[in-house]
Amino acid sequence: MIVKIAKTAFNPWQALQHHQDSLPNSGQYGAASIFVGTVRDFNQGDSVLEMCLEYYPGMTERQLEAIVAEACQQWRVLSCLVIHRVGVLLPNDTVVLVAVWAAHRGEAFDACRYIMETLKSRAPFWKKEQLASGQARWVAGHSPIEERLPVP
Amino acid sequence: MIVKIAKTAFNPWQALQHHQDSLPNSGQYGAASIFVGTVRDFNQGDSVLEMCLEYYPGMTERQLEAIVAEACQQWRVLSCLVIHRVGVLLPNDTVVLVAVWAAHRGEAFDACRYIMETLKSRAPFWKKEQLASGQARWVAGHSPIEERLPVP
Amino acid sequence: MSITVRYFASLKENLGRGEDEIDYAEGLTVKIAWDTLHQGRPLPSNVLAAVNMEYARLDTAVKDGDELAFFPPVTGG
Amino acid sequence: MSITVRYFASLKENLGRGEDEIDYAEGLTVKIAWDTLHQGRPLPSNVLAAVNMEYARLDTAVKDGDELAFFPPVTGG
Repeated sequence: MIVKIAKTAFNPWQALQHHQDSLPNSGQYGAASIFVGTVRDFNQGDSVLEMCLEYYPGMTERQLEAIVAEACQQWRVLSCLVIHRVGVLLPNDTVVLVAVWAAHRGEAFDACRYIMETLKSRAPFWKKEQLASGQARWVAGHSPIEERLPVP
Repeated sequence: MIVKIAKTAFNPWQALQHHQDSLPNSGQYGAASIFVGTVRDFNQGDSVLEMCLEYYPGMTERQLEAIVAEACQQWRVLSCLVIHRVGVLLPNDTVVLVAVWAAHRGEAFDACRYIMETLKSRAPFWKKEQLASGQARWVAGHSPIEERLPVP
Repeated sequence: MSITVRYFASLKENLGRGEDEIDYAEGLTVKIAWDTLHQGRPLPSNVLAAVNMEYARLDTAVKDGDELAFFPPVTGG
Repeated sequence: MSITVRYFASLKENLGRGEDEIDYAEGLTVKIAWDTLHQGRPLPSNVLAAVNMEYARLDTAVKDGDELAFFPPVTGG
């Protein structure tokens, strides 16, 4: 189970190749489910020139590791690879790679989607877009209800 | 939208790299959902030495293309790549690659899973396993109810 | 013209051949084609049929020059 | 020892700094820490808090030497 923060651009397909080559249980995984998120050159109708991704060193890794551990408790996962970019990204750069290897496809699909959805709501990353208009804006997020601070 | 039958071994990560490099709409796809199916060295408690995959040339391609077209009608898909092996496969060989690029992650996940699940029940492929015991056996399939021939 | 009937996978092995030909006759269906070719051998209940590479039913009409196929449940992916 | 309080993203920009320090006092909670540091400025309702890098609630206790953090809803992935 590998979780990495990438400070510079990475090639998701090479990372997948490299990780699968290193798996000790060759012949045991029948299924891999993978998600790759990429910077788009538009958002909410605006042209995006670049994106800056801030994170909380220490907490981000800890949350990602906890999310992967939860997936491994719920499904029979043989291996996981999660890589998330931070810093300045350009359109077409890979933001996130989530890959899950399992014996069976249902488990691979479910675990990959769980990790990705949970990461979106819980891993401390923040995106700021630099627009073609010259304006910069923080992408608006939505706190999941259960994690919003309760009003006293 | 590319659908291919591969008669010899292929590297799924190189195929993904190559396909994404060729996409004209760079910067528009925010999400890619990918499934890779691999030959396991065991099935139903038996050790598997190799697998022979038979298909119905013509019908198989037609069914795969129809399944991809259905996914594109249901979700906003920017690009699809489906490659399925036939012939003699060894453990760890890639059997199938399904990849879907979309603007948003939910659509990519849903379309990829739809194509994969529908392919399993509708695309004419048949697996025969060569076991370590010397025995060969056809993998047992289940006809989906709606496609089973109605008893007269 | 005649109808080409193709068999695949375990069905092909069980029948000992991959193809048959039958002559077209008015009112031909998938079921009539099977029964004509395999007299006394009922069509296995889980076998699938296709006419011109599209899934078909027992009562699907088969026309002169069509390609008919019978095969077991699929196991790809 | 004192408590380090960290801010991230738009909250850091709005406050004009990335960190504060406060002295530990008996009974300290996430809410009391915010109110002590930002007198008269209510905690924005969508802001999240973490104590020692785990998500926390308004009434979560903060102990001497802990790291406290406040930040807006996350937008990774």
